[in-house]
Amino acid sequence: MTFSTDMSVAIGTLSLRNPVITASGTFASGREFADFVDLSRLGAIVTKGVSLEPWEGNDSPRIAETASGMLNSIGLQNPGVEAFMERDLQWLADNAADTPVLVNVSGHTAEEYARVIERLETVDNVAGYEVNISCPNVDEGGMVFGMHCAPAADVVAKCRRATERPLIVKLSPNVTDVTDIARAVVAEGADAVSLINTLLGMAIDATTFRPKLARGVGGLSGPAIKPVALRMVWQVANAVAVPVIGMGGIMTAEDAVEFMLAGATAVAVGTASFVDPTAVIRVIDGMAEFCHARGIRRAADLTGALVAEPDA
Amino acid sequence: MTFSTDMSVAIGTLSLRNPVITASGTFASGREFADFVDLSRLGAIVTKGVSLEPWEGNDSPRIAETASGMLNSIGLQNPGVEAFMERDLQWLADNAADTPVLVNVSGHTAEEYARVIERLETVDNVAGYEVNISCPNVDEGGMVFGMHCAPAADVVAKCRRATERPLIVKLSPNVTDVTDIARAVVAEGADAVSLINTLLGMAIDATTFRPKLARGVGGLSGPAIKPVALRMVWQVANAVAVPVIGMGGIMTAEDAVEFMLAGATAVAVGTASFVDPTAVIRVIDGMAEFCHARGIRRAADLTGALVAEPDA
Amino acid sequence: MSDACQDISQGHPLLEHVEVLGNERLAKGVGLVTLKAPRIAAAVEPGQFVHLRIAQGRDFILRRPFSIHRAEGDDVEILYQVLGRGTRELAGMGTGTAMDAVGPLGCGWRVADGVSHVLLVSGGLGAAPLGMLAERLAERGVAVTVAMGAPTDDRLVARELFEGVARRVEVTTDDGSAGMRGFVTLLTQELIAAGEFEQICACGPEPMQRIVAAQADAAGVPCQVSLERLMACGIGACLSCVVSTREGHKRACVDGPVFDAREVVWDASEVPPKH
Amino acid sequence: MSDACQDISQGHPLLEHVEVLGNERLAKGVGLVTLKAPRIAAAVEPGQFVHLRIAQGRDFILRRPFSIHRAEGDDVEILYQVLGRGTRELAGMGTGTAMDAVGPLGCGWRVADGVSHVLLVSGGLGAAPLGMLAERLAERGVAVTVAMGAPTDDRLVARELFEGVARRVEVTTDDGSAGMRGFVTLLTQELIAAGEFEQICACGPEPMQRIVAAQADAAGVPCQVSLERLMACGIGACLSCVVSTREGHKRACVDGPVFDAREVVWDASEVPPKH
Ligand SMILES: Cc1cc2nc3c(=O)[nH]c(=O)nc-3n(C[C@H](O)[C@H](O)[C@H](O)COP(=O)(O)OP(=O)(O)OC[C@H]3O[C@@H](n4cnc5c(N)ncnc54)[C@H](O)[C@@H]3O)c2cc1C
Ligand SMILES: Cc1cc2nc3c(=O)[nH]c(=O)nc-3n(C[C@H](O)[C@H](O)[C@H](O)COP(=O)(O)OP(=O)(O)OC[C@H]3O[C@@H](n4cnc5c(N)ncnc54)[C@H](O)[C@@H]3O)c2cc1C
Ligand SMILES: Cc1cc2nc3c(=O)[nH]c(=O)nc-3n(C[C@H](O)[C@H](O)[C@H](O)COP(=O)(O)O)c2cc1C
Ligand SMILES: Cc1cc2nc3c(=O)[nH]c(=O)nc-3n(C[C@H](O)[C@H](O)[C@H](O)COP(=O)(O)O)c2cc1C
Ligand code: FES
Ligand code: FES
Repeated sequence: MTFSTDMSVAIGTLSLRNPVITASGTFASGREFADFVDLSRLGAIVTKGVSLEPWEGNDSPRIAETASGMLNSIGLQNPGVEAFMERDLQWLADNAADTPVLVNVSGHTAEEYARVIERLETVDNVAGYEVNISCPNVDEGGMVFGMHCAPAADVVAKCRRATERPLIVKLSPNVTDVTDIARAVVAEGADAVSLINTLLGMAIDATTFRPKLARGVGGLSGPAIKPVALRMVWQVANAVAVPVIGMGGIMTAEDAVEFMLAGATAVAVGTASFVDPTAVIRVIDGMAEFCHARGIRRAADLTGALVAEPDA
Repeated sequence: MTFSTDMSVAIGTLSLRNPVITASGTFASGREFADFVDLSRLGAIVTKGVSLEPWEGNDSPRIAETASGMLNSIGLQNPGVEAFMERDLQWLADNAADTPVLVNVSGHTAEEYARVIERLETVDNVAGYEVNISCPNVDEGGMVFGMHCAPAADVVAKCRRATERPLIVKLSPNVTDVTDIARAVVAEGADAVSLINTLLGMAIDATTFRPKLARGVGGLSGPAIKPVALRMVWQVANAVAVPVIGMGGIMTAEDAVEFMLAGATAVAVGTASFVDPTAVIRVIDGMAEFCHARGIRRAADLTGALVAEPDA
Repeated sequence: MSDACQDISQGHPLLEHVEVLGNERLAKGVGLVTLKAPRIAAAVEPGQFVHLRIAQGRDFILRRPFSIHRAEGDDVEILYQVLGRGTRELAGMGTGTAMDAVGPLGCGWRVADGVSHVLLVSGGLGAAPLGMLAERLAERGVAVTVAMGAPTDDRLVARELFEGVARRVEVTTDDGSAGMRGFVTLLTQELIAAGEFEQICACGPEPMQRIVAAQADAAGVPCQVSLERLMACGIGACLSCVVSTREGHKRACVDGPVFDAREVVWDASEVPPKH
Repeated sequence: MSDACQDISQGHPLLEHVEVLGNERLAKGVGLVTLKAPRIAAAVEPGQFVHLRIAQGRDFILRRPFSIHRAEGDDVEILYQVLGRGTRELAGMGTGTAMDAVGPLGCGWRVADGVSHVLLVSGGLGAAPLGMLAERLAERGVAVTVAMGAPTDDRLVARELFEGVARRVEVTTDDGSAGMRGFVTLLTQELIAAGEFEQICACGPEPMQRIVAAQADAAGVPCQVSLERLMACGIGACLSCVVSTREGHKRACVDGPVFDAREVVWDASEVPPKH
């Protein structure tokens, strides 16, 4: 080893020790993974979505396995921002003080999003926000905001006024042109965008004639969606000037590198953490090895390094 | 066996001996499969997309395998409608006269679609048309028409004026609300809609830093997309009054039944035919067995039979 | 983590590479697999489970949860019923097959010191999480009565285990091929009413557990039930496995799978789609 | 179907359940698998291929194409190089493994009656579709000269086969561990210029084939090349495997894989991404 790769990347003013973060809703607030993962090694921890009041979420069954993927209809169950601050943020302050915490924020209205942020502004150990305008599993709010430019812009504008911390907006893939939405939220001051959230899907049990999820539809995640995610990350990275956080089906370091090549500055590991609770560490280590083996001195050099011309 | 299931279904005025048809572009015009499949057993043969003039299609590589799926960027290579009539339709007239032939139609402009149909009106062995406004692999035309209501309606209106034969419109899944487009094309006289075409995706080779497809992006098909396809079929079947032809990742009879339960009147087998050239027959036989085992007297009774309430 | 679970301070879950030592068919579609899993075996408490990565491919990606039926030395035993693809693959695994397991997971049975006689109620594969409990209670000198039901005689899996350690084992079968004909809830009706038990631990199909819970409640006997939910993570992070309780949604994987029956809001709790 | 292919009236492809009879490692990452495939073995012509369903899961779904290296009695032999997941699984297949195969497919080598001396040019695994050709030509009494190249001595797979039937076998290796040091195109340059051959049949990396084609063209010798493309259906339906030719896009799976070298428009023909 004649050099060591600089793994750090920057999301606006936020600097991460490496490009690998957790995908919201798949890592809780890290506590449940502490037996498997050294949290101080993560690029950042992105929390489960938090709303102003407690949300009960949807009925069971809430998941269904599909070919190379899974559907979920959790419905943003969460204890509300107050309980979240008391339990989760406090635990993180005590146990993972070195790792940036990005709080994933949800609301039924644009005002609610902003009020969650206002509340979180009062604590120190929040490095930034990921505004989730793309959850397909709640009736009001959620994906509805992320499917059209005007409501997306409205949520972001209100959140922007509530904080000077880094503001990441999580985009929905269930749209005709994801770059339209990306441009709209960047115009309102988003410091970064993250994508993709889950694809709206459905599973049916042919033996019972019933949907497999109590809610009928849910969000598709896992390797099945990687091609769609890569395409959208590539489109958005070419359309906006802010950093892109890429996710969707990342299981291995190689998958993560593909997202960086497509234009992502950082990547998030989601469903993979259910399959292997150490997945996020495997991806971090694997990416470092990948860079080292190829003489890549800065992981950030992978970003957008896709060679567009076909091989000759 | 105390009864036999009536497998026939009707797509408007077109009656099919069973609900299982071939997905456009995955079965050519049937000739290549004649060694594996008794064409007289199919519900219908849907041909590869046909345009007014010959199209060369895209460069190689044109496919890439992904988790439980594949990307293709064939780009509607076809010899043009004249050569198609001489070779393919003539061969079908000679070798599969009993099976309805649905010609999948493409064009760079709405006028071109209509002119392809006008030309095909001059021959007898065309049972109807599937108008492809959803191909993600061509630069002009293709998916562009299917992503917004006005151009979709325009293509359909012009095609409708060109024929009284059954007109099926093939919808793109790469849209915010597929029911909007479905309603728009039904308003212009579509007799049925078929969905889904492929999801726009991308694959990247982390070792070469290049896209795996020469064109960069391509269409995702196969089991990976089934949850998205089922969801859209269910949405569209609940939104329009015309029959829906469901497809996307059907590999087995059970998959096909799921699409029927979601609201499809017929189903198409696509990528599965590459994996197993006899797939379409397996699906037909399996669906008949499924119905028989459950005492279902008419396959058509499966359509929309989803029980929406969760299991108690 | 729920307070109940913290009370008994169950250990930390771990990721262990396990190996199949034996795989025995017990009845049609029912088997017993023995895994070499020293670290999990050393840590497991009755009622806990392991989350097994059965598939190697990326097509079917989620782990599958299984109760630990018994633990002895370095080994754990799992009693399984073939339902779908995962359990089919499990049934086909020969000696030497390697897998990875996350465990021991969840909050198991809690039988307080001083309890002198416990009724275990098992419906079908409900015997799975009760085997180790019966053994441990017997070791502690707690009297155990087992009421078990199954469709047929050969499906009364774990009957020998129970007969080896319990004071009394009563059986029912749906077809009368062994014991009383009918559901196990017929037996428990009488047994519970007779008033011998200070606690009931029940596992089986959810409707059965619900009836036993009602019988226990009527008799004023504390009752614990073990509930199954589809699980993604198995460690409390994803919220896919929730059970409706009087205190809202709780996670079957860490707050359960064993719950106080009175906590459960049965009406709202769905069972996974049946076959 | 191309006219060329119809000329030699190759038979109908079929779907056959095949079984691994043996699987031998020849060099690092290179193996030879023998399959029991009586119907395919009976029908195959040199240069044709089979489309193997290697994976059982639904995660990796597409078949993989492999040339038939030799056919004898009920068996066919495939020479393979481990590149990715499919070939890795193939390399791991033990005797008795069942698969299904579609074949024989494609339009193979065409050596007209009356041709008396043919040069076979093999680069690396390019030997795969040439083995059976060498044998059949020798049986027909056609003189065969083989020029073969590989990175190292141990990678000169099929050398023995060729030495058994050919009049002359010349080798090159990249590292000089056998024969001349350098690429096989150094050899062919001389051999072709010497003017002994009425026909050339070449297979190997596409840049090599292209150079041989140019050498043949310069010498006025007819040349056939066998081109690889990623293939989905393998039977001519999906158009995933096109080669750019003077007559437009042609399908490697049915119009090829063997093409007349002068037909191929080399500039536009891409090779699959290299490692
Ligand atoms: C805490 C816990 C402990 C368990 N312990 C055991 C055990 O000891 N032995 C055992 O055999 N099983 C046990 N199960 C159930 C076991 O996890 C499932 O049977 C298994 O995951 C099914 O996997 P599969 O791939 O075979 O079926 P899938 O293909 O996933 O499903 C096949 C069918 O079974 C249904 N199904 C899936 N999971 C369940 C379930 N939990 N209950 C009822 N139906 C289900 C599905 O809806 C589907 O209809 C336990 C479950 C939990 C949550
Ligand atoms: C007509 C025909 C005949 C063939 N005959 C043989 C044969 O006899 N022996 C043999 O070893 N191989 C042969 N091949 C190539 C063989 O099909 C591929 O090597 C195989 O499909 C790779 O599968 P995989 O799952 O191991 O690799 P994948 O995981 O699919 O791919 C791994 C890497 O290899 C690359 N790759 C895939 N296919 C090819 C290819 N055809 N050429 C170059 N790179 C490729 C991919 O782009 C990727 O980078 C033939 C191909 C064709 C079209
Ligand atoms: C069980 C589950 C819960 C999720 N919850 C949230 C959430 O609360 N907020 C959010 O923005 N995204 C949520 N997501 C989406 C993921 O963060 C991620 O965008 C998506 O799963 C795609 O990545 P993956 O394929 O790696 O899982 C959730 C995903 C899953 C599977
Ligand atoms: C190789 C390939 C070529 C296709 N060509 C066409 C086409 O010409 N016209 C069209 O409407 N759809 C075309 N499709 C889309 C299929 O008809 C189908 O909608 C899609 O593949 C989803 O079904 P599947 O998952 O069963 O393959 C093509 C798909 C594939 C894989
Ligand atoms: S399975 Fe993830 S929280 Fe219970
Ligand atoms: S592989 Fe389908 S046409 Fe050649």
